[in-house]
Amino acid sequence: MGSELRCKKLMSKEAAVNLIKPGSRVLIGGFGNAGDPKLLIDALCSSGIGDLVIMSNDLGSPNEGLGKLLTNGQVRGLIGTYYNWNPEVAIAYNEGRIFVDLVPQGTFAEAVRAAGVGIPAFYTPTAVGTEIAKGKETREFNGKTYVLQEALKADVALIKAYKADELGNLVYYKTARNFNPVMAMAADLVIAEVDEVVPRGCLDPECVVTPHIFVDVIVNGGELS
Amino acid sequence: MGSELRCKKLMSKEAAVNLIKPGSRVLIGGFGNAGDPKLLIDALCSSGIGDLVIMSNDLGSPNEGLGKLLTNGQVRGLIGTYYNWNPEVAIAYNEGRIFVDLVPQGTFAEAVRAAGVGIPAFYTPTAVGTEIAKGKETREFNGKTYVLQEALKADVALIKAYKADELGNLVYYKTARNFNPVMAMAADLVIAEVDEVVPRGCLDPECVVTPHIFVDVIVNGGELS
Amino acid sequence: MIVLPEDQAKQRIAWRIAQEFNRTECPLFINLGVGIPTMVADYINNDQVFIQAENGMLGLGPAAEEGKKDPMLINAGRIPITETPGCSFFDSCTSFGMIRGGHVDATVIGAFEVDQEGNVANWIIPNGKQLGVGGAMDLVAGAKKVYIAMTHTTKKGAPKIIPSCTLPVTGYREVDVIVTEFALFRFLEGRMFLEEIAPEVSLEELREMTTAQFIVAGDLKTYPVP
Amino acid sequence: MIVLPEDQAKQRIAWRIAQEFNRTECPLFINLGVGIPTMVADYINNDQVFIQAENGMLGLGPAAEEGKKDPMLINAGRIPITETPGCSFFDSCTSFGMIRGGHVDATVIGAFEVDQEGNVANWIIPNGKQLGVGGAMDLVAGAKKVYIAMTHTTKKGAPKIIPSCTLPVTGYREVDVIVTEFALFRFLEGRMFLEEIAPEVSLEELREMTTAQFIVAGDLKTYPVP
Repeated sequence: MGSELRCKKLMSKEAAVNLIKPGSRVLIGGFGNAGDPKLLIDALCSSGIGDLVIMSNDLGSPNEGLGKLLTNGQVRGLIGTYYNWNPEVAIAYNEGRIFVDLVPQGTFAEAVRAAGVGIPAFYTPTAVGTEIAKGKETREFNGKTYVLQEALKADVALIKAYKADELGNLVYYKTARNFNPVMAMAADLVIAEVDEVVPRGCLDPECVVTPHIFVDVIVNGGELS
Repeated sequence: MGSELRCKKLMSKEAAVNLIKPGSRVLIGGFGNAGDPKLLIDALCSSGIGDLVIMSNDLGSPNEGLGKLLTNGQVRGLIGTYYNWNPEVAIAYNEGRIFVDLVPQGTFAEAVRAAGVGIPAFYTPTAVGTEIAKGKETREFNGKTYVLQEALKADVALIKAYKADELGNLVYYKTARNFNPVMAMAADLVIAEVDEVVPRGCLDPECVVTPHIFVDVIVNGGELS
Repeated sequence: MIVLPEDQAKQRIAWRIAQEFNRTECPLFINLGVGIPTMVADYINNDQVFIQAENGMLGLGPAAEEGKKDPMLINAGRIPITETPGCSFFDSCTSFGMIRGGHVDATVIGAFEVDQEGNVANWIIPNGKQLGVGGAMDLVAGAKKVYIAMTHTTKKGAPKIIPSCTLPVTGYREVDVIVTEFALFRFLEGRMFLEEIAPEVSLEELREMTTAQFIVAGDLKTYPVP
Repeated sequence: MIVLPEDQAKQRIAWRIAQEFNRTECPLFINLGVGIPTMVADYINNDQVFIQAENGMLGLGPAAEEGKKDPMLINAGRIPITETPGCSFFDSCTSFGMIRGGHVDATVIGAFEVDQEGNVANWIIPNGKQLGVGGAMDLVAGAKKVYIAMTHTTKKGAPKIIPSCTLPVTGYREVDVIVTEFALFRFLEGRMFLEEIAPEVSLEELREMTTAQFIVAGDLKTYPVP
């Protein structure tokens, strides 16, 4: 099917991840092994590209999924919300091998979106007074205290969608959607792994979740796996 | 059809607008006569409820759509983006009959969303240095200047959707979507006028635009018109 | 000290919290944390109660049966669940917009400690082995009501409802209701009231396992047991 | 002073700007304002150019024919338009997120005045009759490139490309390209260069109708006319 398609954004997973420069800040979609771009993560692990700052909800499991990047020593730091599913993260952090910036999950999602929509910073009620907000500026609005959170911009986003059309419009599948549409807005280079590429006009215009303006490269996992 | 439906949120347009208290801040969806809740606006005009602050993109045309509220003298003030389609607005403003807060369209949309998602304020690059931003606080992030914009919260939102299911999940139609899904999040009371109510389970869970958590009252225009 | 078998304690807590929601006549939107909070869903019998999951779903059904599990249809605790008619999927930003924006009526969470000010500590024990906050702080700050579902004491018998949290706090003055296997406490205007006490414990025994100061409600009731 | 018939002037401007976009090899996303900017679409002949409308659509097709107009399918100038395969609809917040976030490659707007600093005034003439800003400021601040499409002078012959804007400004130092019926100016590092001049005007004549200071590009070209 792929050969009949006129998708200019189509690339192999190897070519796609080779666009990532060492030292990049990389957003990676997914939540608890649902909706992470598994083929792209594998290709990134194989590529050996290092010194990366990974911005994601979690880091998979030890030596599995995103966890492999840490095992491989490709990670300089993490910005994300929940690493208890992968105990290797705390070990690497305690040994001083990586930095970890913990951000509450909702603040993380909103800060990624903010970067995508040109908002440099916003105020949020989450985490006021807690250790997570230590050192962060606070301010009152209508008698309530809020924390200032700056946008979290990235160089690259690796996301997972269900289907793309030839242009790069994306739709998702159930709870594998999670952070993917948000991250699709927030990086200079957006690489989407999908299960299927369909002809232009085959996605309902009312149901497109990520319009193709946000998507730079498509890797068709349906052909690869 | 309506009689078979188990939609607890269903109301007549008259009963729905009678929930609005005089002096309320009322968000109203629509852009250039597409996607405004025409039946609710008519009912609001007939109700005579006054002293309203209308928060909308525009104010329709003179004595038509939203314009009728102004002609009727039900308006205390306007917060919105573009009133050149209705010259009566400038006249009423110049005569001191109403206040008008002009907000750039993108800032307006974002400020309404902010209210809906619990963000009290955010920074935006739009309007920096212009008359529109006069008196507004500015701040630099990474060497660029931004304006602080506070959230625009309302008491009531009157929105227009295409279809609702029995629970109140909403989908929209083409460019009649515009501000409606954003406003659905940002008011204490959200009243949705729809063309059709369908049984629970008849909307694709992947394509629901406004989940029913945001919707309080449904007015079935399909039965009324 | 009276101790209930762990399973019985957990079921009792989950059942009691479910009763808070089952009496609703209007649509009620709740978010359930990992552990005992997830079990609350098993006792919901009112079709006006809708479960939201912060990983991007409204209208969760029960856990998926063996053989029908879809790894791409999970709750925030990574458990495969099912759909209900009228459910919907959305991204994480919209999901936390619902939560932060005050659209979710109640969140049920577990806790290590709750204190008499309504502060809760549930995100980390600083032992060097944990690095994660997840959605806990967003839920506590955003949901209209915060329900704590936890056993009354630690496994070693130490109080968890205490004068002042010793562990890093998740949210300040956010707790509305604490339900343990022995008691229900409700916070009203910043003060903690004992509203229900289980039949097998005396008020004196309860005070022994509760170092926090609390007021006994004028109409103290017997904690209902299923 | 040389004057072109208004229709011819407008068509020339729209055609010239379209050439800027038609040469793209990659997907290019543009937003077109009311008036001459809308006409640019008529001269786009590259299927890699996609039109965005700030009222919530990507992939606009041409204006709808009589009898096929849908009042719920309009552009931001309230003109009924058509769909193209692969188009999509979204809310106003997402739409301006695209714009403010720098995802829209170019916006084409009309203007009352542009000055030599790259400031543009296009939202209001303070005559007491206008009250509206719409999306102008968002587009000017957010789009990667700002193209000004306007006749070189007012109908009375007064210059519109001037040393300093006299009307309320829409955005400061945001203009990238000015296209009139007689010239194309491009801003590079804050300075305004004349890159193209129409065959029927001399440089001297152009200076007379342009009070702004500009630099004549080393490789000054003849403004191509269709």
